[in-house]
Amino acid sequence: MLIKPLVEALLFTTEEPLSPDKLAEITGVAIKEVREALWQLQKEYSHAERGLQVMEIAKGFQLATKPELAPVLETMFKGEKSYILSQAALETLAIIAYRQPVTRVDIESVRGVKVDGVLETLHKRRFIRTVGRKDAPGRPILYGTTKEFLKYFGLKDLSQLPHPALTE
Amino acid sequence: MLIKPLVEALLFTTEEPLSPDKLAEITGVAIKEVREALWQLQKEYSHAERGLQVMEIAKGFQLATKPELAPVLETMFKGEKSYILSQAALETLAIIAYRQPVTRVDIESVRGVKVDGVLETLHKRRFIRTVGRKDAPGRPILYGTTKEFLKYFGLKDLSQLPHPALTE
Amino acid sequence: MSLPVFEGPFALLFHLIEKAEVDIYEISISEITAQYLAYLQNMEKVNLDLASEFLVMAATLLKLKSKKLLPVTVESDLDPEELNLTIDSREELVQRLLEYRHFKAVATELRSYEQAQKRVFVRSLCGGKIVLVNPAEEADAGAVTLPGLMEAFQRLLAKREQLPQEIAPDDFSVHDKVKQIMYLLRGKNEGVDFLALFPRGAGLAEIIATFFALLELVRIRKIRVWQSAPFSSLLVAHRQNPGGGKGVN
Repeated sequence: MLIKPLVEALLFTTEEPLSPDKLAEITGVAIKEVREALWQLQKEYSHAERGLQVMEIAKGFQLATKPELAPVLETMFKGEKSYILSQAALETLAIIAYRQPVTRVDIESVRGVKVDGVLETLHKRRFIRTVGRKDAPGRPILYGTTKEFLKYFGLKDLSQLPHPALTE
Repeated sequence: MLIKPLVEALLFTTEEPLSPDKLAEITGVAIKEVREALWQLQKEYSHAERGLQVMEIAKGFQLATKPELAPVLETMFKGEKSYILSQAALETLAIIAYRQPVTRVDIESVRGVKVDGVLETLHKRRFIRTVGRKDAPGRPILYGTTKEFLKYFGLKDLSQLPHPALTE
Repeated sequence: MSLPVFEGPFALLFHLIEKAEVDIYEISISEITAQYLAYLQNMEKVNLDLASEFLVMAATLLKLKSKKLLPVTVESDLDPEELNLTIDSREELVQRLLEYRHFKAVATELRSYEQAQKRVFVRSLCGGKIVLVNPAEEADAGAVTLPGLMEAFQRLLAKREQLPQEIAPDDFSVHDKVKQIMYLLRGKNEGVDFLALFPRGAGLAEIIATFFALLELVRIRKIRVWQSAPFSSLLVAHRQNPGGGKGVN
């Protein structure tokens, strides 16, 4: 099987940027060949006649649209892009992101207000998920953030949040 | 702005197949130019060195991976594509696709069994929809297939339904 | 002997005809009825949902068989009308079987289409995420991406020597910080130092709130962040003319 088409398909389907290591692991070919394929693809897509690019983000690669096309593409995704999180949602997210795993009661004690509704919204938007139950009376649910959360804020992973050394 | 890169980017970002009409509307160029760009892209991607294809499906176009790469890509999406429709669902869909608009009773008379449960499942999966009521006693609901149905089976439109040769 | 489970009476009839290697047009009602009833008797596993349908067909076959002998109808307490399974002649049965055979063949074809489509991946499968690069971020050299912003933030925190206090209730609000930042940036189109947006001696809670506010403002393109030279400090300003994108309020 040819390497380049395979790498192209992987850069297309992936949700997360893929590192050369990861690509080598999936395809089962030497990292040198993966790098060669990536380089070739990057060169090909850089042509002005192409609408996509091989974008390098945080040590990984992913197909993405070219920036100059954004104005037109945005008209397609109107509404999706203009979605803005409410203040309550942002604050709750901040607390969950830094304190996870965290219970509802803990969040409420920080924000000083009930957060049931906000939690539901964040859950629906798949920014948070239940990560287990706390070993405490009532075994309250523990919440954590999701991949969706990272993507929304353009974070590579939670380590990009200043955590946890400073909060302990 | 060049048309081809824009169309390429749109076929990449879209969740749904985009019709030439829709592409013309978004890009603001003549449908003839859109078709030309689509044709060019289709030709370019058909090259064996490319891992993607311009797929024509459900009356629209969309970028997709090439089928021969499936073995490797499947390892990335384990489980997501593993379920298949039941035989009952397939037979029911076949009847609806050919006979639409069709009532439940008509489907049952072909299959010789009740289809309430199957219809519900197909409805939930958005493969069928109600398209009206028959002008007959009891005004029974009429069913038809959806775009989702076309997409699932990779059909451009209903004219592409299989016509199995019924030779003895 | 283990018998296959059938989708319905037509599927069973069809199986019997194929097994007997008879042309559908040539079926003998007597033989097919005998085989059908024999099958039902041997059926170990019966799909209860379909039991009545199988019995209706049995009754129908018996009716057709008896019709051949005598002009009488076999009474059944099952209601074939309800299922629209009334079959009044051998010809009609043949017709129905042919029709069923057609759709069974279509279903088989659809199965192969389904298999083929499973081998093709589109982006909607993986969430259909839009990977859109902000044009303004790329337009000016030295522009800073969100990860860059994050790094700056981490450096900021690293500078803090004392450990932060507990996050106190109502101590911070992202919403207020958004307003505060927008106010601080007013009229300063040449840019404000990134660090200047974080109040001196701010606790962790306030830093987080400020930072989330900045992230949100970048995301909705209310502000832009850039560097005048590599490794120089980050500058923040209102985005006057959102780079080709629609302003978001």
